[in-house]
Amino acid sequence: TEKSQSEEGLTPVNVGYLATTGHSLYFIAEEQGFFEEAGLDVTFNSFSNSGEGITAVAGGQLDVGTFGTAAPLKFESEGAEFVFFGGQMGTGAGVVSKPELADELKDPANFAGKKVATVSLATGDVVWRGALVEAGLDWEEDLEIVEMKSPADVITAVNKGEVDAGVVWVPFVEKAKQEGLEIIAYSDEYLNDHVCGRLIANPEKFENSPELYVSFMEAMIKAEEFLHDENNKEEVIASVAAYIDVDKSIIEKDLYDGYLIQTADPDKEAILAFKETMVDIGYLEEDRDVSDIIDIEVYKEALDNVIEANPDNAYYDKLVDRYKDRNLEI
Amino acid sequence: MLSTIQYDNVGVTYESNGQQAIKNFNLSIESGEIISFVGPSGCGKSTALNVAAGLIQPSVGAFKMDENIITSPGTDRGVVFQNYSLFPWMSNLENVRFALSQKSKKSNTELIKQSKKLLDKVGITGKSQYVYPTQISGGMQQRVAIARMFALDSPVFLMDEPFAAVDEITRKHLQNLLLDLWEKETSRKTIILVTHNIEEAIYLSDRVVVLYEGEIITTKPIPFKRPRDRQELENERDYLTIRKQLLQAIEGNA
Amino acid sequence: MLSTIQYDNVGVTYESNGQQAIKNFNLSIESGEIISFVGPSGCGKSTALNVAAGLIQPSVGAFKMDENIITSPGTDRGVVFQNYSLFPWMSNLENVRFALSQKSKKSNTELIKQSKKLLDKVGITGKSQYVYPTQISGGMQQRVAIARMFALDSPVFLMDEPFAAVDEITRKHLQNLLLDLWEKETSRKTIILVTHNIEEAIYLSDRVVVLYEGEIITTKPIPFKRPRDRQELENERDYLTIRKQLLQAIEGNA
Amino acid sequence: MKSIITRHQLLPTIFTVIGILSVLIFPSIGDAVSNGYVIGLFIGIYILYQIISLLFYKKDTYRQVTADIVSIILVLFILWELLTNRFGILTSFVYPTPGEVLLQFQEDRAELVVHLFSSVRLLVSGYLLAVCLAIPLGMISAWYGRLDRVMRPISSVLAPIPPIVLIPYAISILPSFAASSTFIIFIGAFWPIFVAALNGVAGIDRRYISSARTLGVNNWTLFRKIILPAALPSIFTGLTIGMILSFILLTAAEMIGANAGVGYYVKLATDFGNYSQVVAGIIFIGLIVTVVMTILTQLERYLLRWR
Amino acid sequence: MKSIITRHQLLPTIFTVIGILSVLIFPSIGDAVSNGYVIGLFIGIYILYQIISLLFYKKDTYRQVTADIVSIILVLFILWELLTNRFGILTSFVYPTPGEVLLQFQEDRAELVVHLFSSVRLLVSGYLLAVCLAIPLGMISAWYGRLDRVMRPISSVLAPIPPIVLIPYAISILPSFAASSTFIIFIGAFWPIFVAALNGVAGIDRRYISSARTLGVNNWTLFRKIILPAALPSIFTGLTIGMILSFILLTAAEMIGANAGVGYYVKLATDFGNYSQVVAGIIFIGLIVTVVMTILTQLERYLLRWR
Ligand SMILES: Nc1ncnc2c1ncn2[C@@H]1O[C@H](COP(=O)(O)OP(=O)(O)OP(=O)(O)O)[C@@H](O)[C@H]1O
Ligand SMILES: Nc1ncnc2c1ncn2[C@@H]1O[C@H](COP(=O)(O)OP(=O)(O)OP(=O)(O)O)[C@@H](O)[C@H]1O
Ligand SMILES: [Mg+2]
Ligand SMILES: [Mg+2]
Repeated sequence: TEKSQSEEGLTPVNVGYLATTGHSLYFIAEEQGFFEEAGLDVTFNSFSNSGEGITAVAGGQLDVGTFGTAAPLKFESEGAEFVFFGGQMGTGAGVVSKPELADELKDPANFAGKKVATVSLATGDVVWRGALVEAGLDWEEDLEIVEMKSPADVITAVNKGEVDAGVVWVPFVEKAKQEGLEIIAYSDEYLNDHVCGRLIANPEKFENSPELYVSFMEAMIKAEEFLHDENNKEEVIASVAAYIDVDKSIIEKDLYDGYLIQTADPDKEAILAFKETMVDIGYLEEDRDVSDIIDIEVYKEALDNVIEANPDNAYYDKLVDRYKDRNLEI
Repeated sequence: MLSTIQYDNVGVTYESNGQQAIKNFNLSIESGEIISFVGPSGCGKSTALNVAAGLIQPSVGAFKMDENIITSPGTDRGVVFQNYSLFPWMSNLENVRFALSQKSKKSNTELIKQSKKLLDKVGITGKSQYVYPTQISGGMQQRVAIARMFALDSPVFLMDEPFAAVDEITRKHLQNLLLDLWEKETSRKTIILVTHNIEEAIYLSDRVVVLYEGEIITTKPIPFKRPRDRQELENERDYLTIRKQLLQAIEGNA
Repeated sequence: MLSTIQYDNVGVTYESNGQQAIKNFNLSIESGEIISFVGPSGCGKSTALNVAAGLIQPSVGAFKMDENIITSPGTDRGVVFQNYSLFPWMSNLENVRFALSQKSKKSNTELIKQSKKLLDKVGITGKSQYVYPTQISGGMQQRVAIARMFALDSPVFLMDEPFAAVDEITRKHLQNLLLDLWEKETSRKTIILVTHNIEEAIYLSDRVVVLYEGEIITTKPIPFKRPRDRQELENERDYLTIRKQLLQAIEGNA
Repeated sequence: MKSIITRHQLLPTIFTVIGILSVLIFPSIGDAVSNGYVIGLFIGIYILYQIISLLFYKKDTYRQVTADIVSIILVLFILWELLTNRFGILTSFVYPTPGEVLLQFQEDRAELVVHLFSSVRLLVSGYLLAVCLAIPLGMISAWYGRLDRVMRPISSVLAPIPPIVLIPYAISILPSFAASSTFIIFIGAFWPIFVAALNGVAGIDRRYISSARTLGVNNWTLFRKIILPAALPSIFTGLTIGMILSFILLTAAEMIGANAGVGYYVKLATDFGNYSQVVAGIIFIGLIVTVVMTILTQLERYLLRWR
Repeated sequence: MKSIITRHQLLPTIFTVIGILSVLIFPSIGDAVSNGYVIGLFIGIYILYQIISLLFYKKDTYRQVTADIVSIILVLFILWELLTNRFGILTSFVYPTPGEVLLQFQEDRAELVVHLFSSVRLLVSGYLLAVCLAIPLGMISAWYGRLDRVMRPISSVLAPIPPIVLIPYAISILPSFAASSTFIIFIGAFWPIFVAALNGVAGIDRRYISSARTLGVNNWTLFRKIILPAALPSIFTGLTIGMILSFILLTAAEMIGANAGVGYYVKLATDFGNYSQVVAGIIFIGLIVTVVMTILTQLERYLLRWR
C-alpha cells in the first residue's frame, strides 16, 4: 500500500525523527521542495524516545527513521531488524562542568572519583564513556555515573553542584554556557568525526522498493548541498525553524558553528567505529559484524543520479570523495 | 391469583455477628388473610418479614409461596420497608410513577395522573410530590413508600411498621385506606404486617402472631367480623381479653 | 444550672425547595418543664426541635437559652434524633462510653461498667452491646441512642419521636425510665419531646404544643399532678376531654 | 460601572496595587520585556476578576472564592516576578520571568490554538473510549460476584503499570500512531473509571436493588434507573481521576509520532530547554484543565442534584 | 497430600495440563531456553496454587477466586508461549518468550533484590510523606468552608499537571537527587489523597458532627473519633489511587540521578531495547503491587470493619 500514489502523484513516505536541530537535512529537503522533486510526499512524525521510534521502523510503520546511532545498534543486538542506509548528522555533543573543574577534567583520566550525570545511550554518553575506557578508567568502578531523563535535568544538576560534570548535546551545550558552565570537551574531541543520526529502514521495505529510497537520498543530498551554501543561511534557518520551535540564533549556532557534521553520507566506517566503542564500554555484549546491515549502494546511486543532473556542482564532487573515503569501498 | 404462604421451619442466623434472629419458624398463611407480627423490639419481626420479601435467605428451612421456594424479591410481593427505601434520586412522584410504569402500559400523562391520585390519597399533596424524598419529613417518606406499594398492586403486601412514623390521625386514615383496598378486591390480598401497636394489630388482622426471642410463641385468631368499626370493636367483650393475652405474650409469658 | 428556653418568633424555610417548615414560632419553656410537640406528619415538629438542637438556623427570629442566642449544638442539650444518629463505626457500648467519657474523668473500666448499666436499663443486653449499630434492629438502635443521651446527662433533653420504633411494653418501660430520671434530680431537666402519640404526650408533659402547617395552634397545659399513674390518669375526668381537644387541634381545628 | 470597593474586593485590589508598585519600584534585571507588559498583566487579571465578580455571580460565597483565588494568583505572580526579574534569586534558564512567558504566549498564540485542537481531539477520543468501555465493564463485573472477585485483584495489579511501558506494544500492534496515542490516554483513564464503577455498583445499598426487584423491573431498566444513578457518585470520582491521568499522560501520548498537541508543545520545549515555552505550556494546560474540570463539576452537580 | 481434584481445581488443572502438552507437542522456534523451563513454570504455578488453595483459605469463595485467577494467568502464559515461541506470530524483539523472561529473572535475581529495596525505600518515603501531609491538609481544608471552596478548584487545576515537567525544578530547589525522586512520588500521591480527604470530610453526614457536638467533644477528639472514621472510606479510595500514581511515576522518579530501583531497571531496559528485561521488570512490579495492594486492602478491611 505504501506505493499507492497520493493525490499529486507523489509517493507517501513516513519519516520518524527526534526533535533536534541536528536533523536539519529533513527539514531543508521538505521546505525547499527536494522531496517533492523526487516524487515523495513526506509526513514527519516526531518522537522523544529512540526506542519507540526504532520499534516503529522495525515494525514498518515508519519508512525512514533517524534515532541516533547508539540506540539502533543496541536494539539491533536485541533483535530489532533494519538497515542503515544514510546519514544525517554527526558529533554535536559535549561534556560540561562548573568552570573551576573544567581544566582538570580536560584529561578524561581525571574523571576518576567524580560524579557525572548523563542520559543513557545518547551519542555523547557513548563517546564520553569510550574516552574514559581509553584513558584506562573502569566507568563502573572508578567514578559515579547517574542517569537523568533529559539534558535539561543534567544541566540543572551540574549547575547546582549535585554532580561534577554532565554530558549534553545541542542545543544544551549552548544553554550550559549561558548558565555559566564551561564546556570541557566537544564529543568529536573524544572520537573524531563520530556519527550520530543515521537513517534506518525496515529491511523488507528497503528491499522491495529501492527506487523510493534512492529518491529519498537524492533529496537529502540536495538538501545537504543547499545547507552548505552560505548564501542560503537565512532560508536554511527558516526551514529548520518551521519544525523546531527554538530561537533562530540557537539554530544558527548549532548549524554553522562547526561542531555539527551534517551529511547524508552513511559513513559506514564511522558506524563501525562507533560500534567498536560500544563494545569497548560494554554496551554491546558481543562483537558482532554489522557490515551487512549497512547499505551504501542506495546512497551511491542517489549521488550518481544527482551528479548526472547537475554535472557542474563542485560540492557533489566533494561528496563522491567523501563517500569513497568513509565507506570502506574497495 | 391466590397465594398461600408458608414458613417451613425457617431459621435465620446473621453471619456478621452470629446472631440467631429467628428459629423454628413455622407458619401457614392463607390467601387473603391479614396477619400481624408483634413482639418486643429485636425479637425478629423484621427478619421474618425480610425472609418473606426474599431479602434474607433462611439459614435453615424454606419460605414457600404456592409450594415454590422463594429466595429473591419479586413482583408478587409488594414491600414497605422499616426504613422506607425510596429511591433518593427520583422525586416522590417519580418513585410512584416508576412503580406504576412497571406494570402498566398506559401513557405517561395517565401514569402521572394516577400517581398523583395515589399520593393525594396518602396525604402527600402539592409541592411535596415534586421534591426528592430527602426533602420531606420521615412520616411523609413513609407515606410515599405506602403509595408506591399500592401502585404495585401485587397479590401480597409485606409491611414493616408502615405507620410507625406518622401521627395518630394519619395512622387511622392509612389503616382505613389499606382495609378499603383489601375489602374492595374480589381476590383479596394477603397481607403481613409488622407492628408494635397491639390495637392496630387487632383492628386489622385475622390472626396476630407473637414473636419472642426469634420464636413464635402464640398465634391468636381475631374473631371479630368485618367490616370492623373501631368504636364497636373496643366495646366488644373479647376485645380486652385478647388485648391482655397478647400483651402478656409479648412480655414472654405465652 | 437552670435553663429557660425561648423560641422568639422563629421561622425556618428550607433553601433546597423553598418549603416554609415553621413560621411565627413563639414559645417560652421554663427550666424543668416537660413539653411535647404534637401534630400531623410534616407539620414541622422535627424542624422546631432541630432549631433547639442548633442543627438548623432560623431563617427569621432567634432561639435563645437563658437569653443567649443559640446557633450550634452544645453539651447543654442532649439529643435523640428521629433517625438515631449513632456513630456506625463504634460498637453500641462504645457509643455510650464515648458520650460518658466526654463528661467524666473516671477510669475506663469504670466508664465501661457505667455504660453497660445504662444499656442494660434500656434493655440492650449481652452480645448486642458489643456489635455495631447496623447489626441490631431499629428499635434497639433507638434505645442505644436514648442510653447515649442519658449518659450525657445534660440539663436539656431534646427527643424526636424517641419511642416510635419500639413495642408498647418497651415504650412504657422507657417512658418510666425517663420520668424516673427527671423526678429524681434536684434540678430537674428541661425536656422537649416530639411524639405522635397523644397518650404519651399527656402522660409525660406539663404542656402539649400542637403544631399545624408550621404554626403553633394550641398550647395545652396538662394539669395532672405528679408522679402520675397511667391507670389513674385514664380515669381522670379531664383526661378524655383533653385528649379529644388535642385530637381536634391536630386535625387543624384549634 | 463599579462604585466602591466591597469587602471581598479588598485583597485583590491591594495585591494588584502591590504588584504594580513592586514593578515600578524595583529595577528589572533582564531587559527582554518592558515593565508595561507585567503591569498590563496585573491590570488584566484585575479587570477579568472584576468582570467575573460583577457579571457572573450573585452569591456572596462565590464572590469570596473568586476574590480569594485571584488574590492567590496575584501573590504567586508577584513572588515570581520579584524572585526572577527583580531580585534575581532564581536566574537559571529553567526560571523564565513572567514577562518572558507572556511574550511567549503572544508569540505562539496561533500555534497554541492548533495544539489545543489536536490535544482536545486526542483527549476526547481516548477519554470517551475509556468512559464507554470502563463504565459498562466495571458495572457488569460488579454485578456478577464471581467476576467481581476476579477483576478486583486483576485491576489493582494492572492499574499501576506505567502506561508508558506499553507504548512500544501499542506502536507494534495498532494501525496508526494516532491510535497508539489514543490508546495511552485510554488506558490511563480506563482503570480509575473501571474501579470506580466496580466499587460504585458493589457498594449500592442492597435495599434499593431489592425494592426495584419487588417492582419487577427488567434488567435493562434496573441498570438504567437504579444501578446507574446509585453508582453515579462513585463513578464521578473515577471520571475525575481518569481525567487527571489523561492529562498527566498527554505529554507521553503526544510524543508518539505526533507533531501537534499541547503535550507535544511542552515536551518539545523541554527537549530544547526553552522554559518560557514550558511554563507557558503548563499554564495553558492549566487553563484547559480549568475548563474541562468546570464542565465535569457542573455535569456532576446536575446529575447528582438529588444528593 | 491432596487426594482428589475438587470442583474448583478443575480449570487450573486442565490449563496446567494443556500448557504442558502444548509445550511438548509444538516445536520451539527459538532455542534460547529448553522446554524444561517452561514446563517448570507451569508446574510451579500449579504447586503454588495448590499451596494457597489448601493452606490459606477455608472459604469456598476464596478458593473459587484463586482458581479463577490462576486459570487466567495460565491461559495468558499458554497464549504468550504459543504466540511467541511456538507459532511465531509475535516475533518482533518487543515480544520475548516466557522462557527468555524466566531466564532473565534468574540472571538478574540478585540485582532485582537491590532494585526492590531501593524502590521500596523511595515509595515508602514519598508515599508516607504524601499521606502525612495530604490527609490533615485535606481534612483541614474541608473543615473551613472558605478554604474548601478555594482549594477545590486549585487542586483540580494542579493535580493534572504532569509531575514529570516539575523534575528540573525539583532538582534545582531540593538538596539532593534522592529528595527530588521522593518529591515526584510525593506529588503524584499527594493530590488524589488530598482530594479524597477533602471530599471525605465535606461529605460527612452533618448529623454525626451535630451528635458529637451535643456530646461536647473537643476539636481533637472530634477529629480523631468522628471526622477521621467518617471520612475514612473516601480516604481509602484516595490512598489506593495515590498508590497507583506512585507506581506509575516510579520510572520517572528513578531517572533522576539514581542508579537503582525497579523503575530504573525497566526504563534502562526500555532504552536499551532489552525487552525480556522490560517484561521481567513489569512482572516484578506486578508482584510488588500485589503485595502492597493486599496490605492496603487488608488494612482497609480492618479499619472499615464496621461497614
Ligand atoms: N443486619 C443485622 N446483622 C446482625 N444482626 C442483626 C441484623 N439485623 C438484626 N439483627 C439482630 O437480629 C435480631 C432480630 O432483629 P429484627 O430486626 O428482626 O428485630 P425486630 O423484631 O424487627 O425489632 P424492631 O421492632 O426493633 O425493629 C436482633 O437481635 C438484632 O440484633
Ligand atoms: N431536608 C429538608 N429539605 C426540605 N424540606 C424539608 C426537609 N425536611 C423537612 N422538610 C419539609 O418541612 C416540613 C416540616 O418537616 P418536619 O420534618 O419538621 O415535619 P415533622 O413534623 O417532623 O413530620 P414527621 O412527623 O413526619 O416527622 C415538611 O413539609 C417537609 O416537607
Ligand atoms: Mg424491625
Ligand atoms: Mg419528624
